Amino acid sequence: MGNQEGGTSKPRRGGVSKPRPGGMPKPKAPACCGMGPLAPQRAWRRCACPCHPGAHRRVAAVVLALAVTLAGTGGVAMAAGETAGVVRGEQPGLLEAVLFYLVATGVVISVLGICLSRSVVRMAVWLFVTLGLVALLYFLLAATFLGAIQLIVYVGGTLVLLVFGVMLTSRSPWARYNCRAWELYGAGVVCLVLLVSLCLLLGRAEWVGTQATTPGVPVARIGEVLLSKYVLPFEAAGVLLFIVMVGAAHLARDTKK
Amino acid sequence: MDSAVNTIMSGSEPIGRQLLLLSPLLALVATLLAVVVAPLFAGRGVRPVVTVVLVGLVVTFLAVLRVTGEVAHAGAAGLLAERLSGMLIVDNLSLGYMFILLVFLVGVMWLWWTGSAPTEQDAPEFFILLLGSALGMAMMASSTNLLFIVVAMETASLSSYAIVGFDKKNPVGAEASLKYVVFGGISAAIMLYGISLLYGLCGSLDVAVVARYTLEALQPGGANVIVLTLGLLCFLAGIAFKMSAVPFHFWCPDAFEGAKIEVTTWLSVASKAAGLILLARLALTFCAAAGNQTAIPLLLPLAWVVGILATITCTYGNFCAYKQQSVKRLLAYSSIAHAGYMMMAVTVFVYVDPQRAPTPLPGIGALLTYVVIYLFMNLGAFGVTGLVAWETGSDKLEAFTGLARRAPWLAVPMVICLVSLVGLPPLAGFIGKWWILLALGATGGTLGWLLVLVMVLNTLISLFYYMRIVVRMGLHDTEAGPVRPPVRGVVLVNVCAAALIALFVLAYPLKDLTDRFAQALYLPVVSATQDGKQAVVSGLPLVSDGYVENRRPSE
Amino acid sequence: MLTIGLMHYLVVAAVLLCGGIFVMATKRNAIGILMGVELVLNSANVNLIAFDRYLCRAGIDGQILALFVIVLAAAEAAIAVAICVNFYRVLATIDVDRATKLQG
Amino acid sequence: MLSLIVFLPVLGALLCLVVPKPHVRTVAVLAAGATLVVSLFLVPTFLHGGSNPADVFGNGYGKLHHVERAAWIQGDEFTIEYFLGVDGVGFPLVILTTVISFLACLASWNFDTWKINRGVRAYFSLFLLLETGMLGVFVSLDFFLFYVFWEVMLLPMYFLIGVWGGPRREYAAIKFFLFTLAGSVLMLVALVAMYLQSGAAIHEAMEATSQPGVASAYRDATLTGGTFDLIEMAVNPVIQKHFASGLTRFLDFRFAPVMFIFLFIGFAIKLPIVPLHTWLPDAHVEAPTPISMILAGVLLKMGGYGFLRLCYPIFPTAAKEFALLLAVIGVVSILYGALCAMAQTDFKKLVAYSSVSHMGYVLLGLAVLTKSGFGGAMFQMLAHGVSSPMCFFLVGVIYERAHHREINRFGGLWLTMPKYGTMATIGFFASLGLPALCGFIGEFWVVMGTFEARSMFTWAPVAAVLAAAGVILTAGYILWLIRRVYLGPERDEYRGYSDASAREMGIMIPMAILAIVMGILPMQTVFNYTTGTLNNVLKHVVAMVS
Repeated sequence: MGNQEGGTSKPRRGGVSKPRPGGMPKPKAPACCGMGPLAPQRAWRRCACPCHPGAHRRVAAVVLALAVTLAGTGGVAMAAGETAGVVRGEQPGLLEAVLFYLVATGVVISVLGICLSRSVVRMAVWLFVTLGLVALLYFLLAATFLGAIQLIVYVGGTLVLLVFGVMLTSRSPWARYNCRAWELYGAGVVCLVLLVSLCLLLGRAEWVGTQATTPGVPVARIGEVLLSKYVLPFEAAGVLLFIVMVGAAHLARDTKK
Repeated sequence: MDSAVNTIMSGSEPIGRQLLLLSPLLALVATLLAVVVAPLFAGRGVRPVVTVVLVGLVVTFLAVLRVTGEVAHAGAAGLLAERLSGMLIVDNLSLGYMFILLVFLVGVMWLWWTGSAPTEQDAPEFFILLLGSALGMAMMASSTNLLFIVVAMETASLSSYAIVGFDKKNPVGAEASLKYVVFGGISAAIMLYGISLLYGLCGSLDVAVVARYTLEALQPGGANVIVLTLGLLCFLAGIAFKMSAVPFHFWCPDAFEGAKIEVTTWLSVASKAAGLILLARLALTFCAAAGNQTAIPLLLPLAWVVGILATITCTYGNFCAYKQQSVKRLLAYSSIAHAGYMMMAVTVFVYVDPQRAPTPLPGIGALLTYVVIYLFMNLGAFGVTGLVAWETGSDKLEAFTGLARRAPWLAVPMVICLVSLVGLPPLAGFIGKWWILLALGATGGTLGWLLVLVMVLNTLISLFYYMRIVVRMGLHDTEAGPVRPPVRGVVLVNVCAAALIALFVLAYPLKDLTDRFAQALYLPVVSATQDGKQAVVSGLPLVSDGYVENRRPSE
Repeated sequence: MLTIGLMHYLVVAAVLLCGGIFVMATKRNAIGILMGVELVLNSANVNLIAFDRYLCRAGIDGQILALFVIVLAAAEAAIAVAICVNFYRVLATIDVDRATKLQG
Repeated sequence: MLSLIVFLPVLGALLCLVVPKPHVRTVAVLAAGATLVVSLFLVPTFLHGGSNPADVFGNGYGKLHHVERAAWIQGDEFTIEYFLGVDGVGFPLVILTTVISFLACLASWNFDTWKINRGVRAYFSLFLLLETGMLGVFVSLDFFLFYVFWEVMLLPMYFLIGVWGGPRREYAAIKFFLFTLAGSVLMLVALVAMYLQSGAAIHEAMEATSQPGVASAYRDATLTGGTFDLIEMAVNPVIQKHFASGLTRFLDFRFAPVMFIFLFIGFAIKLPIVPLHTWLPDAHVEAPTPISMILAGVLLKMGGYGFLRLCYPIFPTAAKEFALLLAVIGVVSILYGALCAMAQTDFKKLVAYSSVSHMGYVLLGLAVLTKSGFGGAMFQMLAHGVSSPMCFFLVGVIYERAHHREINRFGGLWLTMPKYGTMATIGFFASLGLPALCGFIGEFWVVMGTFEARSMFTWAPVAAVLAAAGVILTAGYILWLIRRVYLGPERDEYRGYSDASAREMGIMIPMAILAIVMGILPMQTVFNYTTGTLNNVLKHVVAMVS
């Protein structure tokens, strides 16, 4: 791991920004994406960070995209006959709706952030936000246990592991890895088309019963099922974790003895 | 608390019997744990670890034998009751795969003992990972639940990722494992999204229910056809990754070239076979779900998907193998091609004859035969490659030049294995292809005959690159001195070559055996219960009469 | 619109899925790609839990599967990070484009 | 008996692997000789027929001798048999194979003096393995077994050419391998399809008659499923009807023509016919002399044997349909082969092309579906099986001395080497088709048979005339060859050459005797054994057609 500060990485397009003390980046312009000295025109093309001062139009575009997406969500939901909730005579949960839209907006923004960040650490931060918001979604879905697990294991464990990975393997955690512009745009177009068609498809499908009938599953029930019906996979997962521990320890251990 | 205990016991089988049925898997896990514990008492040397593993494998073998007897005794009708909490089924197919796995494990250990053991510092870790992937594959072969399939596949995959990069100082191995884990992660994620869609549409993770629902919903004009297809395709992608079928094969040549040769050998047979057995089980489940005649035409598109995948896979593998310079990599591509041939066996279930119920059993019998034969072919070919690589330090084609003179005891088995891989009589490789061809032809459909043609044409294409090695060994010569491989390695590859000849002559006993393992399999029949949920209500075993019926050429 | 239903969650999951695929396609960094994988896994999880909540015939299985997915994702991340670290130690980079010892 | 004949060489091959190197060739020759001796024990069976062949083969097509059958791979309705037997078609070819193999083995005696002389054990083992493959093809009557032996022969031949051949051996070997394998994969498809179709036929008949099986016409058995039995497929009317009228499963072609073409291509590559012959000059030229003898003497006959055993009896209707096509190919092979031979300056290549020309007569004789045509084709196969190994050996003898094969650089060899020259004259005249030598009978009968067929095929006389023209071309190039190589003034560069050694004479004289005896006594040597079976095949074909 001594290589971290040692090697001189090849200068890449956009340059390697200086490692900043303090670890966690603060999303503040203009240093946030290392684009400082660049002209706004070029920064517009290169900087994916919505908080860059040269990227007002970018921010506007993101907001627009979000609005379109949200409208699409609602529209598709309407088109799919998502009126069951109203029909069933309950109070339309206004709070639930507001919360959902807030969280969903957050998810969309943070996913965009992951997609458009170039620094791995920045991606990790956006992923942190995404995973947290997904945990909130679980809460909204009355899956409190899953939400907690998501926060503890995913956000607290897996993500930290990934960040460790970034730290351990990158000469500079701020190193960025570019791909060609056409790849970026091509992938973007493909994914947007995929998104739209997926939404349409899922909207068309006939889901059997779309009412939130169950009042959420108690944790005890999960434990019960886990130790009865799912006892075999539960144990298999235990063995799996054990094997993974051995394998990871072997791979990550220093070879020099 | 009582209810929890009751549900644990709810398999309608006493817990002791469930444990008995699980004993092969438990024995594998116990072996794994013993390998962890053994170094505490006997040090980290190679010898104690190997001893422990061998003892464990023998115990596992005995357990499999015992359970085979048990399953045979219980008969096909008993299989449903023995379904272990809805996750696993211990039937002939999974037991047959276990037998193959154990034999192959011993072969791979033998190879390891020849090549890597003298310099191995981390034998316990190696065997933990090897046994771990074996465990995962064994679980894959018997899962009947999407959740368990995911867990089993991840167990097999994660151990495989680690074991490919096991040799830490080797940069090629490190890179291979990186590519493997990246592609593996992607395919697993895609598969899980597909599973989530299937769960949403079918309301259950039970494969039988999914199959049943799929066949209902795939009726023309159904609203969910596209989403369902999407989910199925994503799910299939995950299995195709394990089989290294072509659009999902990227990892295969790299991982095979980068890994140690024992690991390559292991993955080339065991991991692919596990994927294929899983696919075969899915085909079986779908056929069971289509038990009523109306659903049969709906199976055809599924067969076509697998058939097209198989065609692309074997053709691509054969063409890519041609330009390889590394024999290891060449054999990796050849293993892709063979995965294609074996996938063809899985498409065997839809007949032209409307009188005949769909059954993949002839295909499964042919598949098992092929896997057994393929095991020896690959073990032999990779074994020779490994021995040459260990002695000369290179696995390039040049290292094989003049091998017929330099090491006839390696060259002759290599020729036998390669010719068997081409599929020429009088070697077992031909018998493997023969049963698949016959099963395909017996379906009498356009797909079947197309695949027959694809297979024979691919045999022709494959001749070129296999013969390149033969030409190097036999027809060229070099100044280099003789190669003196260790005796145990020579014994291994010659045993494999002898087995290939023996299995040709003994084609009938082999086929008889594999047919027995392809009979009386678990066939769930699903029907809707009152509260709208679907449940597996009864098992309809395919008895041997049905099998004979279905082997009959159609009109 | 104000009643949050299944479709809303499915759309969010689709966004996660497409974002994950975009990340996998464009990032040139192994850990970056793994982050894309995490996104897709989360998308599957949101789907599963939403189905559990909204579909009458679904039970608790979706949540259990989601639980397992979280565990498996953690295990996969552990192995992947270990492999990356090892790879870095050998080659001092984890740039997938630079991993060119093995060519197609 | 037949098993012994087939597997004696394998035993020899295994022995070759273990005995000390100097004794390997002795063991090999002994093994080949033993096989020859054992195969001669088949002769009495056929001699009993005497002047009346009907006694032996009068019981209809499929009257077999020395039958050995046992189930090999058996399923419920599925039996691949170990089924050996000989009739009038197989028997002469078995004898031919053992004789030529033995002589070729003797021709390998000077292995140590070859340019590439390493791996003596491997050479003789592969040689004997090759003999097993060839014998197996001629005696196996189960299609699966037939296919297996067909392929068994492939790999030894590949190595024999590829390791011990001439400068372009690698190319020639892989070309040979590839062509043959291309043909045999088609045969494999036919194998699967014919088995399944016969099964379908049986089941249809069972359902129609509600009997538990279909009685076999020629053996005491009841069929309940498909069969691989070649005779059964030919004589069982149920299967025959289904073959003739059925459709293929794939794309609904008519079954018989498709299968006929598949099998035809497989065998025609071996025969070889003109568009598919290009492997032959390469393989023959690059192969060492004994292997050329085997190639020309025996391997080419496997193609003709395949026609007589599979194509014609099993798919008679298709044979009638394709008669014109086959005849055209045959005539083209005759003429094209002869013209090519005429253009060659390489001695061995000339002989190789003459083989193409001669085998064209076999195809033509079969195509016209007359008694004389069939008899001539069969005789031509045997005659060529004697004369062409002799020619190749003659080339080999001179090549060993001169180390080149340029026809134009030779001259006056008869004067230098009188014994050799005499043998060469006999050999080449036999190949030419001089009356009283073996080549004449076959070609004459084929031309006769083609004329006879004019009542059935209007084009037959044209084909006959063209085939006769082929005889003239043959005479042209052979006489020209003899003039250039053996006649004329003695050349200085060859003056010191030793005449043929005792070993070489020992190899040539039997072939010369055979060539003469077959030319003078065609009935006693060949026709008495073959006519019955051939006529029955033909009767069967004609009956099915009309």
